[in-house]
Amino acid sequence: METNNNNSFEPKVVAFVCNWCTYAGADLTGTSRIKYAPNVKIIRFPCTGRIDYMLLMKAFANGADGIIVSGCHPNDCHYTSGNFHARRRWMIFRNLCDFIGMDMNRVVFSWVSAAEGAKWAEIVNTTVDTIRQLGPATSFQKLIKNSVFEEVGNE
Amino acid sequence: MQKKIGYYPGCSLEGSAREYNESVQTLAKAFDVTLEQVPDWNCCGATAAHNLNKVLSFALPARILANAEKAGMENILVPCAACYNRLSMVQHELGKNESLRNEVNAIIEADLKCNLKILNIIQFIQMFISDFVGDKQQLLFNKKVACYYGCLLVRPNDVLGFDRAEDPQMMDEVMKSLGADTIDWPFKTECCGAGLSVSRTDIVGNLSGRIVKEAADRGAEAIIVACPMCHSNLDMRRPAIEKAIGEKIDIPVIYISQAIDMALGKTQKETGINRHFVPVNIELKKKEAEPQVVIEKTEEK
Amino acid sequence: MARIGVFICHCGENISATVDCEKVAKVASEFPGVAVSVDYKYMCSDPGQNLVKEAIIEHKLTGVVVSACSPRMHEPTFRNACAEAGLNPFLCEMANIREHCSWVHEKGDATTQKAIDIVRTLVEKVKRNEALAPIYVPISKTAVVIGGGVAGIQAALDIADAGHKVVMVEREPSIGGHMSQLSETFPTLDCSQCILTPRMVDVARHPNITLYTYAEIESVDGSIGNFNVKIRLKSKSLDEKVCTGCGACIQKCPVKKIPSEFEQGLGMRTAIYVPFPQAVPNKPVIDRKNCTYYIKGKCKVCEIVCPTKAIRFDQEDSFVEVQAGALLLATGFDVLKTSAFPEYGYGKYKDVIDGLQFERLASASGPTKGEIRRPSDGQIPKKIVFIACAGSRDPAKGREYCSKICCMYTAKHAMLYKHKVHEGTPYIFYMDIRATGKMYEEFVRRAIEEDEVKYIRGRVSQVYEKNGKLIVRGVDTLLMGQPVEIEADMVVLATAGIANQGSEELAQKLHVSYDKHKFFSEAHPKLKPVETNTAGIFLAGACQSTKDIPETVAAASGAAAKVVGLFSNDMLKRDPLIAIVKKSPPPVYSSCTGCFMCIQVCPYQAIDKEEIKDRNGNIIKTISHINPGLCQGCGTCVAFCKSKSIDILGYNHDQVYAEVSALLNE
Amino acid sequence: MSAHSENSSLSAKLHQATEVKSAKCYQCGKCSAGCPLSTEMEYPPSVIMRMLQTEDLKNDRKILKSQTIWVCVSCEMCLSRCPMEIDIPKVMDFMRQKSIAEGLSNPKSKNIIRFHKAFLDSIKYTGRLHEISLVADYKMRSMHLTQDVMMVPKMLSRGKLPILPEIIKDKKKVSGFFKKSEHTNF
Ligand SMILES: Cc1cc2nc3c(=O)[nH]c(=O)nc-3n(C[C@H](O)[C@H](O)[C@H](O)COP(=O)(O)OP(=O)(O)OC[C@H]3O[C@@H](n4cnc5c(N)ncnc54)[C@H](O)[C@@H]3O)c2cc1C
Ligand SMILES: Cc1cc2nc3c(=O)[nH]c(=O)nc-3n(C[C@H](O)[C@H](O)[C@H](O)COP(=O)(O)OP(=O)(O)OC[C@H]3O[C@@H](n4cnc5c(N)ncnc54)[C@H](O)[C@@H]3O)c2cc1C
Ligand code: SF4
Ligand code: SF4
Ligand code: SF4
Ligand code: SF4
Ligand code: SF4
Ligand code: SF4
Ligand code: SF4
Ligand code: SF4
Repeated sequence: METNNNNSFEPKVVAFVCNWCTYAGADLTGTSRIKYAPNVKIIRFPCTGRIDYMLLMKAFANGADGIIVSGCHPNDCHYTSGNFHARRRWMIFRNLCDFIGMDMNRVVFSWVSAAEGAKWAEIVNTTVDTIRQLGPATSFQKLIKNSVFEEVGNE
Repeated sequence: MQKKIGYYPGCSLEGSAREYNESVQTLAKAFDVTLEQVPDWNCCGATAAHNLNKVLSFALPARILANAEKAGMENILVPCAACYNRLSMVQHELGKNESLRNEVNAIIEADLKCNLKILNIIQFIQMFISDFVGDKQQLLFNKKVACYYGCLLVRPNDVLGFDRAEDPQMMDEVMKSLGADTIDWPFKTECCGAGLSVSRTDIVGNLSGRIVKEAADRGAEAIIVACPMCHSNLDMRRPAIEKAIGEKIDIPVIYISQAIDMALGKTQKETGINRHFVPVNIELKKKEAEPQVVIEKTEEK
Repeated sequence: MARIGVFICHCGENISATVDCEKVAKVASEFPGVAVSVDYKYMCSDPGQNLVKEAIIEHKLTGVVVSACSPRMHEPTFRNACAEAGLNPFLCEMANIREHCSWVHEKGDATTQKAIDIVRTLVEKVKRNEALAPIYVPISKTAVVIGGGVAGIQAALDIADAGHKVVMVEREPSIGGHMSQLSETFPTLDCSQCILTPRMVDVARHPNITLYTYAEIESVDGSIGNFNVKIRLKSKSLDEKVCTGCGACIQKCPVKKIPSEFEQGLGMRTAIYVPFPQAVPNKPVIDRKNCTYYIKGKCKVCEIVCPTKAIRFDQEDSFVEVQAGALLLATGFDVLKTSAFPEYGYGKYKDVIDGLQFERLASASGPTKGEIRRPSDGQIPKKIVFIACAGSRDPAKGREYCSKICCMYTAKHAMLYKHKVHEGTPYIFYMDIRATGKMYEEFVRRAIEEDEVKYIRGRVSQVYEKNGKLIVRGVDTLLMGQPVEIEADMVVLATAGIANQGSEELAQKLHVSYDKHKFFSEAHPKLKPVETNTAGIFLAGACQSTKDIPETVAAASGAAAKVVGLFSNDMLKRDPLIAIVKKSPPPVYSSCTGCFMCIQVCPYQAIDKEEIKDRNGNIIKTISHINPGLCQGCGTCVAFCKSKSIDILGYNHDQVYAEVSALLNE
Repeated sequence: MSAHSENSSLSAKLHQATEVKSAKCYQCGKCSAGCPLSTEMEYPPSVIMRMLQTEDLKNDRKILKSQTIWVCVSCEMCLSRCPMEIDIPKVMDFMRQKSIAEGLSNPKSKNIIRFHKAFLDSIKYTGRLHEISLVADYKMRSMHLTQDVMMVPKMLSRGKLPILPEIIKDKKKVSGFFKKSEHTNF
């Protein structure tokens, strides 16, 4: 669907969010009728601690241009420390990705609580803008397909 | 055993606190410790540099440390509490702050390692003297004394590492081991007025006055100090003190090193007590076998 | 073969205004595995629900996707509907096309396309859903209450009155805690013992309560519903069943000069003792560290004088084990000792005391029979200086927090002093006055206005002794830092409330978390204030942070209500969305490599080790094992497991990978 | 960096130079209560901290013009007892240097400043302090010609005032520090 023409390029962004804070926050954006770009689609997890970062790779391999990972604020985790572990693992994973030369600006890590409907809209919009500027992640997708992802497979 | 230690006397020990230097030298000699002066040492800058010029307040002490390091010294004895404080603080700050250390190194043209063990007089006594006093002691320091530590020797406590912040005991213990009775008093670490001695003698009179009076009120027969500034404020500034408190108090002020020298039976010339403004009229008893001491005590009653 | 039903809701106009619902339904009908796809105006209405139920039966559906509002809104509704039609409720998912789509985007193709993508994603997910059954855990309806202060007493009585068994474990020889030491209590100034003692007696008498004093928790294992608690009963050196509590032994014991813990060192006790006359149980224990017999092997006076021959010198510690459904922590707090204050004399001045010591001086049953007399010489002090925030709000001393109770008890102390010594002058040095409870501010104002307590805003720098007086050097910060020097007869430090001794070890035994000051942590500061992060373990009172009595009792009743709520079921029903360790047939058994990373990251200590043994009992392999009663389903372990040996029901690998692919493959 | 600090408050400059943050002060007054010199100060240390907190230029000027900063003897009593471990002696050091740099030093404290200057000059020329020249120099600067005169013969007679200064070998180097300090700052 996508073209390489940046003007008509519509980024595809996948959001991995936790059930208790950001999912509920995004619900609030809806109930408050705050508008944002339709490019982002949400996948629900019990907690950011559940998020296996290979999933991010999987998303890129399947054509995502950007990813948002969002959960509860540091001390508000529904499971006390899941988000803390997610964050720590993310740091390590990020360094690894940096090392193999991936552009980590395509991944946005944030905290959105159940009360922050407006913040969710803002994060979506700025992320979509950023990714639009970065352009399609085609080379990125290739890199992943070739290097990291072979053995995990497409189902 | 060959005992040797670096020595930084500092300016006052060459001048107004000459007797402190003499008594430390006497003490070292008595216990076979060689004091080796830091080569070509300069003034540490004291409060003046601290107050007026931050660069100097680091550069002057740093040059002393550099000279000592260059001479291969590991420990240095710094009897003056003010110098001890400046040298310790500068070494501490430079030790933990690399960029500052580089800047200072550039000014003094040296390469500081900041690993000297800087000893104050009490640490020196604990390390080289205390264990050996026993046989050498001839006289019993059978007096009630007030150990006065002042501020520069003990603060900041986390850097200088004194035993107890508000109520240090190290000097008291040395004095007790000589047979003295040390008073428990609250002004051990109050300030005497330090560097304001010349410019605001009035203030020094007030501050030192409180200290001298408190010691006298609690029955001290001498004040024991470890700092030339404390000594000059409490000893030479007696007129200002008397003016401030409105009474005459004649208890002498003795350096801790002099006190040990006295207990060793050294002469006035060796201890330097003849140089004090307030005369040191203290008669010490001969040290005798334990039971006799007990009898003496009962006689006193 | 999957047979999925898709139900697209218009929500009146809420969805259909921006999303072309008919198109979504049509496109969805062509997704592989979709047996039926329809749209309807209001899915959650009765006709809407019937539509779903009928389709399940008619099309023999294996899964349902309701594309409507947020699952946080109607997931239970539709899962129930499915269950009613005979489909396992966990085979129903919701696709959120309202909050996450129609309400946040403009009308247009992109919005409709997004709705289609969302539906596709959930269809792929639901194909991989499994039929699940809720987990049921049986509950032992006994609560162990640890600590017998007012918190423990209140909670124990509440639970016992609700008809459940309670075992109370108190480490001192008597229950009562700090409240039993208090004189009168703010803000009403009623006598502490008078209100507490009857409740202590109730505990001892209650048929549902078993009281173990002089006892401690040895170990705890198991989980919510079924804890196994081992209790150490320290030897009291006497047979409690035989002892009548006559006190003859106490009167005759020759060791009489042991500083009494109850009197905060202001009074003395004997080696065989009860802490205070109203103690419950009112039977003595021998303090072996101080008893001449245990030290020197001679004495036994108590044994000789005991009319019932109750003394047992050779008694040893014993143990009891209790099966408990819930644990309740009520171990209280302590106060910092005056020796922590170098500037106030390192605790060496006898007349510089702490707040609890003042309570004992003011207490009618205390060492001075309620007369305020200073400890050094028994004189009645003419001037007392109270110092608030002593060691609290003092990061330099390691405690930045406000202890919360001392403003109030200091006002109380000054007031009690003034009531007893009319000519005396109380001064209070303070930083701020925190009096936020009901009638608290009024209480403080009364101290200032009616009892003429002199409040001085400033911290005291130094206290020292001179000629039998305590010289207090402070300032008045409301007068530009003007120095204030008071020659006082007595100084009372409102020392910081601190975590009780031993709380850290206890927390570790129970796997509950605690803060850096060693107070136990609540599960959520606002919404779960009496729960810990470990299911089935609750908190009450000052062991969580210093609290006054009203707050302590409120927390205790709250915690008791939680326990009673838990005990109101025979079985504990839990959502089955939890982690499991994948098993495989021998000889592999499981891909788990036994690295036990998962054990370290689980926030609930839900994972332990499981040994796989052959028929002869030899261990073949040690793998991890998840306790379904403890697992809360966060999934952290899943993400951490390198060998992908753990999965989590409802969010398993298959499901989430399928979702990611489906979301992007338009 | 310094450009930005031109307009900022004294408190901000203090924070930048020393990492001491005035906002941390509780205003509990424990420093003033223990300061041996607070009665000699027009603003005791806790009041100085309060004035800094206001970030009001009028108060900033008052601080730099105060006697307080010169009377403080760096005894560190305040720091050792402050519940927030606020390094007031460092604050005072900073203020003194700022006060001189901005030409605001308190007229009543000029003797204290003169004494410090005379002290440093003495080191500048010889590398060590020579007390008799220091006192002489100070007297010339302060015109307190008769004060302490009574002490001199007594000190001389007790050998406490050597007439000739000791001069260190490498005095050039030490006086070089003074030069360098004029255009170095840290
Ligand atoms: C000086 C002072 C005055 C006060 N005045 C008032 C007042 O006037 N009004 C007011 O409302 N509040 C007042 N309070 C507060 C009041 O004391 C507390 O709110 C109350 O005592 C808290 O009760 P608790 O049961 O949580 O803790 P505690 O009273 O501390 O009881 C805890 C119990 O647990 C036991 N325990 C501890 N560890 C263990 C263990 N490991 N195993 C088994 N048992 C254990 C202890 O022995 C103790 O019996 C005052 C506090 C102080 C310090
Ligand atoms: C400005 C402000 C800021 C705050 N910020 C915080 C904060 O940051 N953190 C914090 O912990 N707390 C905060 N609070 C306090 C918090 O709002 C309260 O603690 C909390 O709302 C109390 O809950 P409640 O249920 O007791 O009372 P309420 O929230 O008042 O609820 C009472 C309910 O009862 C209903 N009701 C009243 N009368 C009747 C009747 N006769 N019949 C039927 N229904 C009736 C009312 O309509 C209402 O729904 C804040 C309060 C204020 C005013
Ligand atoms: S199911 Fe949800 S979206 Fe549909 S009508 Fe009901 S509330 Fe609206
Ligand atoms: S004398 Fe015997 S019966 Fe009486 S209290 Fe003592 S142990 Fe119990
Ligand atoms: S045996 Fe111990 S407890 Fe009994 S009377 Fe003697 S000292 Fe007291
Ligand atoms: S309750 Fe009052 S006295 Fe206690 S710490 Fe808090 S402010 Fe200070
Ligand atoms: S992390 Fe995985 S492999 Fe390691 S012990 Fe846990 S389940 Fe087994
Ligand atoms: S899902 Fe969470 S709670 Fe359950 S075992 Fe794994 S880490 Fe522990
Ligand atoms: S003691 Fe510290 S916190 Fe208190 S007023 Fe002084 S500087 Fe501020
Ligand atoms: S350092 Fe200065 S401000 Fe602090 S107590 Fe000493 S004289 Fe006072």
